Amino acid sequence: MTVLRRLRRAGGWFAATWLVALVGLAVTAPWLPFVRAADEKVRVGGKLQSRYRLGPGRHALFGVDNSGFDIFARCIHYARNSLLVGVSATVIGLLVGGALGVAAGYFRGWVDRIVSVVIDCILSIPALVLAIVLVSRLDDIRQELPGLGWVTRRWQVVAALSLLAVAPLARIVRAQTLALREREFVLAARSLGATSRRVIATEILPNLVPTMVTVASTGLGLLIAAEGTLAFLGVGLGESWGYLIEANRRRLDKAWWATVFPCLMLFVTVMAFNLLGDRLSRRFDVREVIT
Amino acid sequence: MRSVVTRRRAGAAIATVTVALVSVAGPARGTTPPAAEGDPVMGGTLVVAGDAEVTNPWTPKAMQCDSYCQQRARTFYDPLVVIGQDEKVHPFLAESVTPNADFTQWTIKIRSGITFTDGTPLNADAVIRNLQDASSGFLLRAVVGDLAKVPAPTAADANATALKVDKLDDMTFVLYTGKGGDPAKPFPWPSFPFALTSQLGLIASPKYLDSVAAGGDATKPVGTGPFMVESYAPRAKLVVVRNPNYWLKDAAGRQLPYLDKIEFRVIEDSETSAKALQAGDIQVFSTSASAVVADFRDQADQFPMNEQTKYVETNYGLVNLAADTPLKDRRVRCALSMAVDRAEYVDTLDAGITQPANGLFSPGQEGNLADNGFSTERNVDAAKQLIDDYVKETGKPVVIFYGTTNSALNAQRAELLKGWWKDIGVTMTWEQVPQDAFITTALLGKFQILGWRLHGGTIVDQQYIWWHSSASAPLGQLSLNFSRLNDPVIDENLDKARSATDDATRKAAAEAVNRQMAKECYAIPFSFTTWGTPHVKALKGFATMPTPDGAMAADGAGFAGWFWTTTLWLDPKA
Amino acid sequence: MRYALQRIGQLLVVFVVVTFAVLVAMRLGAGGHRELARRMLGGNVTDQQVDEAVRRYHLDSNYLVQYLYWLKGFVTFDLGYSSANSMSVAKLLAPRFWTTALLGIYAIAVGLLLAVPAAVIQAHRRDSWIDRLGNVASFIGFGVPAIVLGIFLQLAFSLHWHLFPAIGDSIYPWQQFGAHVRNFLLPTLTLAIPQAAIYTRLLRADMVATLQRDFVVLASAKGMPTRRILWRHALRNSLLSIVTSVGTSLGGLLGGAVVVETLFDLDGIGSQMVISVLSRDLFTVQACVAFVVFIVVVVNLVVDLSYSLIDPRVRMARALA
Amino acid sequence: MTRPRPLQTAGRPAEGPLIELTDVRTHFATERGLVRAVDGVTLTIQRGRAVGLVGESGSGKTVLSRSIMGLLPRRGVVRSGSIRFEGTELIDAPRSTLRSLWGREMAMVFQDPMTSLNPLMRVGEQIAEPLRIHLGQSRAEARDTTIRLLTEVRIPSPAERLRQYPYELSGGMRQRVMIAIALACGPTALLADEPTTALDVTVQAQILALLSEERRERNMTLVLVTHDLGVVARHTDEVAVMYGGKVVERAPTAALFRRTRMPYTEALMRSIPTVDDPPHTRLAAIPGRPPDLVEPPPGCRFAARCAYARERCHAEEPSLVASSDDPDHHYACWYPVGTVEPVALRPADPAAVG
Repeated sequence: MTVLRRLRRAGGWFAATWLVALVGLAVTAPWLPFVRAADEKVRVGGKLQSRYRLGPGRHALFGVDNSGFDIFARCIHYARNSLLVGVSATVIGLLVGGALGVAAGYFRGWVDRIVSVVIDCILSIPALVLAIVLVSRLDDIRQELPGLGWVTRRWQVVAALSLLAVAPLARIVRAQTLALREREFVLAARSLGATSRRVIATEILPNLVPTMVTVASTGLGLLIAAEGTLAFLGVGLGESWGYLIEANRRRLDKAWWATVFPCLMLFVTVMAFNLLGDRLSRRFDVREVIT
Repeated sequence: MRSVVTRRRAGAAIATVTVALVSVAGPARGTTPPAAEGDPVMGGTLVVAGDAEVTNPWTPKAMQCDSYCQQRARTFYDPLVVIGQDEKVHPFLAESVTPNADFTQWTIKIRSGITFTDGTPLNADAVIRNLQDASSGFLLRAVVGDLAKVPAPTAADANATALKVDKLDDMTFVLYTGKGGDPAKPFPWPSFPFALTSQLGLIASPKYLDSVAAGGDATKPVGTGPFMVESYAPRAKLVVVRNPNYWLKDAAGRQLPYLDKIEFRVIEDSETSAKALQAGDIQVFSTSASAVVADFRDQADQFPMNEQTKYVETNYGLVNLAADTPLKDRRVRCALSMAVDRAEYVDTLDAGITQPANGLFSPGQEGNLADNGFSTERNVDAAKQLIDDYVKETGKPVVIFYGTTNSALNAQRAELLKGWWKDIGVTMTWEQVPQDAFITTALLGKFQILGWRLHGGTIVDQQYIWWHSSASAPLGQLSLNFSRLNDPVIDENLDKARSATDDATRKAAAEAVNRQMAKECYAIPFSFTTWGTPHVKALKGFATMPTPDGAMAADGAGFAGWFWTTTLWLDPKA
Repeated sequence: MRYALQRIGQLLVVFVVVTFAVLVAMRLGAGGHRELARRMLGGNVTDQQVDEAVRRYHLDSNYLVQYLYWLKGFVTFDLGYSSANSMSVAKLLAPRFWTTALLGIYAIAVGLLLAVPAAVIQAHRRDSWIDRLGNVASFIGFGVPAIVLGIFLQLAFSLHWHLFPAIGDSIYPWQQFGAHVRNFLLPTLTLAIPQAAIYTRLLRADMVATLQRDFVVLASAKGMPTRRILWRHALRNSLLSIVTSVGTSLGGLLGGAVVVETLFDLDGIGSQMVISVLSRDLFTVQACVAFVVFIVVVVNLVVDLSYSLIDPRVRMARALA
Repeated sequence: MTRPRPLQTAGRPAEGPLIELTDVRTHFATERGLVRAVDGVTLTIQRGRAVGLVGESGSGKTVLSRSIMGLLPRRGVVRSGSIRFEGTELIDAPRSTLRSLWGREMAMVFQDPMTSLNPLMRVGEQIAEPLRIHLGQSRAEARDTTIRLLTEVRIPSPAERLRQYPYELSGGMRQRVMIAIALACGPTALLADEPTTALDVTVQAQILALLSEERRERNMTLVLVTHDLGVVARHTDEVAVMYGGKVVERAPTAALFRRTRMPYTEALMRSIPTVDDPPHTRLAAIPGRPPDLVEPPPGCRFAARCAYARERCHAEEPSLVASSDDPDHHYACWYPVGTVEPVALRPADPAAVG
């Protein structure tokens, strides 16, 4: 029992450390002396180390790729995209999904019916399929409609992933709100004549926070995995771990490092968010899991 | 012209297609048939892999044909003429292709006694039907643009035209040249037979064409070829079985083909094909993926490899000359070209096995020059100077947009170019464009620079429709002259080459085109490809394809990388 | 019966709303129906073909009419025309259907095969080291992205130990059984492991609860062997959760199929969808998405209706409802 | 009518101790600490007798009955003392020993028939299961036996019931099925843990009558766990009254009712529901709450609620002693009923409230 608890605590610490380190490195990378620029080629003794000539080692921690770029440097720089996209999508998902969920759960009636159908519909499309189609369609629409030049692939990916985050969050929040609105303290507040807005703001929302934070943490891991997968399939960002995997995987037998390290980055980061979510769910005693 | 070096699944090489239709010729491998191979053994099943699949329906008119498609099409279709290993055109299904004295009329006589595998007899009517059909296709129409046309109104199109054809007898007919299709403007076109070595010359059964036109099953093509289609699944598998009544015999009088069955698989990635060959899943494949070719050079004792380095493709940056961008300025174009580090390009992207390109004429091609006035050496200072001049003059920084198809190698190329151009003060942004959109982008001129690939061929006449100003259309309209090249010197020399009756004149004209393109930096050449065809030891009979007149047909004619399968055989002893 | 009809109705609404939304999304922003037709046919087409397509798919009508005709086509397997492959979408997808279907079925089967014994043993020996090991394994299995898992499996089994071909080939069992197994095993594992993790987590939790219920204690008191108690009494009472989880995790499974088919070069609906998305093959994309949604809807319906097969009380309740 | 009775019981003595408990302790490890649910029980149950285990909720009677069966989970449970069944030590006996006894030698009827039957298994199968496994009966034999058993427990049209699921039966029917299951292999001892609590009053009587009848006919030992002294009075030969994990009074039933010694038992008796009470009347008639079993109070565990408690009761714990006038009557009390006058209760003892 205690071994397990200790293990779990260690997992939580590991996750927190990894995430802090990753965010720190990703943000400060341009100023760090030991991290090359993403487009800086590795040269040893003046000789360009292209075509995977350099495995992991002193000159390049994670080895080089076919063009001679430093895999470690790219892993660090590209972490920015993964984190940025994941966090943006999660925040949008929390705001929109939370709003929809609260509205559906609190007001019920036709609002609930519409929101529920929309959620059902979104969830009936496999998340990845939805994201792929969405990103690629946004590509076309952006080109066809004038004035959308500022929209970059990154925002398309964020938009697609946000939608993925909205549906499960809305569902969970709706269920929680439905339960909360029947609880004594909410009934009390309502019977005292508090407005809906006030009840939601003071009674409902604070009680939703633990669930939302927990779900968001695990969800963040899933979204980062989805971001990597999109890049892997060629519909995501070029500057992404998933893209590194796709770009190098055909040479897995000859230059394992170029594929394996980005894989590990993705894997460990996703696991770290999952661990964090697991810790939080135990802490707040939240049972809902996104599947 | 090809857009891609290695294609991923998504990237069936549609871009290839367009272009490749026309390019002709290109006798391949210098390897002479090794006499020591012994007598062919009949029978057996061969499994071949290829990397792209863009071809359905399998009608000569509509096929979108790259190298692998050409190879497969030639298992069930026979061409009218073929290119021999002597780089000359030899009759095949045609018994003869004869010009009149001034090369304005071409008399084609069809070989008798041949039937399609559905029992339809091959005769002049069948061939004319094919040519008429093909010349209404989007691209082949351009190939026969200088053949005379006559009005042939249809219910759908009152202004439709057809080739002007005179049928002399059941087996013979005449075609006429006419500038721009005008019968009143006959002109000498000595190199016309080269056009017939392309897709245009592949002859399908009229019954099959009728069935497809009526909405029937297009996936079961019927021709006179050495094999018959057993089954076809797009992007997966084509299975052909021996045509027991094939009309051609080998030099020793043995019935062709030797193999019982060929399974053509689509493996869109050459690295994967390589593993499949090593694992014994396939017996042969062709690739221009340099890293794979390099790998197989080290495995020659286990997997012999035929290499092709002549008449190969050129990887280059296709430049939009009509759009209102800095690329309109020669200085910018030349600077970009000079900034490319071709040594690093070859080392990195081409695994060190290709040659840096100084222009669009690959080695062996008519017009190729060791020195065309452009140096492949990187010259950052000079390039920077040119850019600085331009910026000073216009007051605007140079920002360009580069497009390429989805593939890892193409993305790498884009990244490398971005770095090199950054060194001379040019900002490049790039995006991967979906394959399908890619070709449309080029046709409509909605691009600045595209990563592109040009199919070789032998004579410059084959590039006429891609470079001549008459093939150019304004931006936003479909133009086979993607770059919207409009240069009097190039036009003049292309015309000269088309009508030249002697090789020397034609060669001089081609070289003039090469020099002019280099001078104006109309394209940004990167490298010439190298093709490899690694195969199992037991597979023999490469480059032994006979033509009826006793010459040897060339592998990879028009498209580097394909090979005749009619004469391949599997040696059970190896 | 009434319940079944009600459920079918609900799912039908979902299917219709989703496919309609997909149709609109696919056809939005083309700027005129002729332009739309041109794009749907893939660029190089004659005006005649454009007219034909406009007529055939009613592209000049509003989206609702277009949708009704599309729906009619979907029911009759007329899914339109694949611009990238120049053939009917139905014909293109038909062989690919089997790859995805087999992968899905294998993944669920293998997932259950892994998960059920694991969960039963874990629940039986709760808090033992084997339970903890199982928990850690399913935690990792649940979180590991399919690309990462697939690559690692490839690295280990194909490249390091040479047990399986690194190249995928969609060979079907009725063609060559051995080759089929060799080609489908790693992709199946890649899909099955996360499924197994999800099933294990849910089933273990349910089993733990079930094992504390009175009737399980009674079965003990009857002197039933542990094996019988676990597999006959407890497992059957925990099956609802696992059947439900098969339904709810199906979306993830199909999403995973997209990755796995791409990663292992298998020709399936998933890999075809990515190809079609990249080549803007609108009809094919639409058909693939509709197909996938259809599968999800149908499977969820089957899951729903199968409750009554497992639990007689549900059957009863529904009979009364 | 032949009874499905295992052969091996033939030739066994009809008299003598069957179950001997010596200082049995069953403690549960919880977050709060060790719960001393059963805390030193010594008791002998004679063959063929009906023994009642009586006490409030939380007195440890259910835990004791499950301890005897060995049905408690292994993890988190601390056991000590000795439980002998026909001379076989059960504490820390391997699972296989217990399993060889379960069903065949000792069987149990649970409190709630609604939850104690497997909801997904037909009734017939649940009864036939032990027959087939323990007695090796064939499918057909087991079916016949099952029908006989159902007839015996007075379930009408048993052949049809076989094919039904538990949810199709009423509570009383289910409890009859439970009894049928327990009786299936003809056990030597039957432990019934509040077998009627969840049932209607009229049904309660029928079930108890059935149990008594079966016991007599089969010469079975019956341990009847209940909080209801009325039940005990009608259906048992002996009674053990439990409080706070201990047996506080033990006597032949008649003796106990004739002369109650333990104030707790007296309090219990006062709370016997009469026919006038609505069903399921709680035994809250005794003021205060049962003691905290994590930190039991020193002295007599009932002292805090006892009307007769004196200083000594709060300091020294009384042990179970035989009554001077009746050696079969044991009680644990410093001041048995009748020896002192009741006093006002002390203000709520913190431990008692805890």
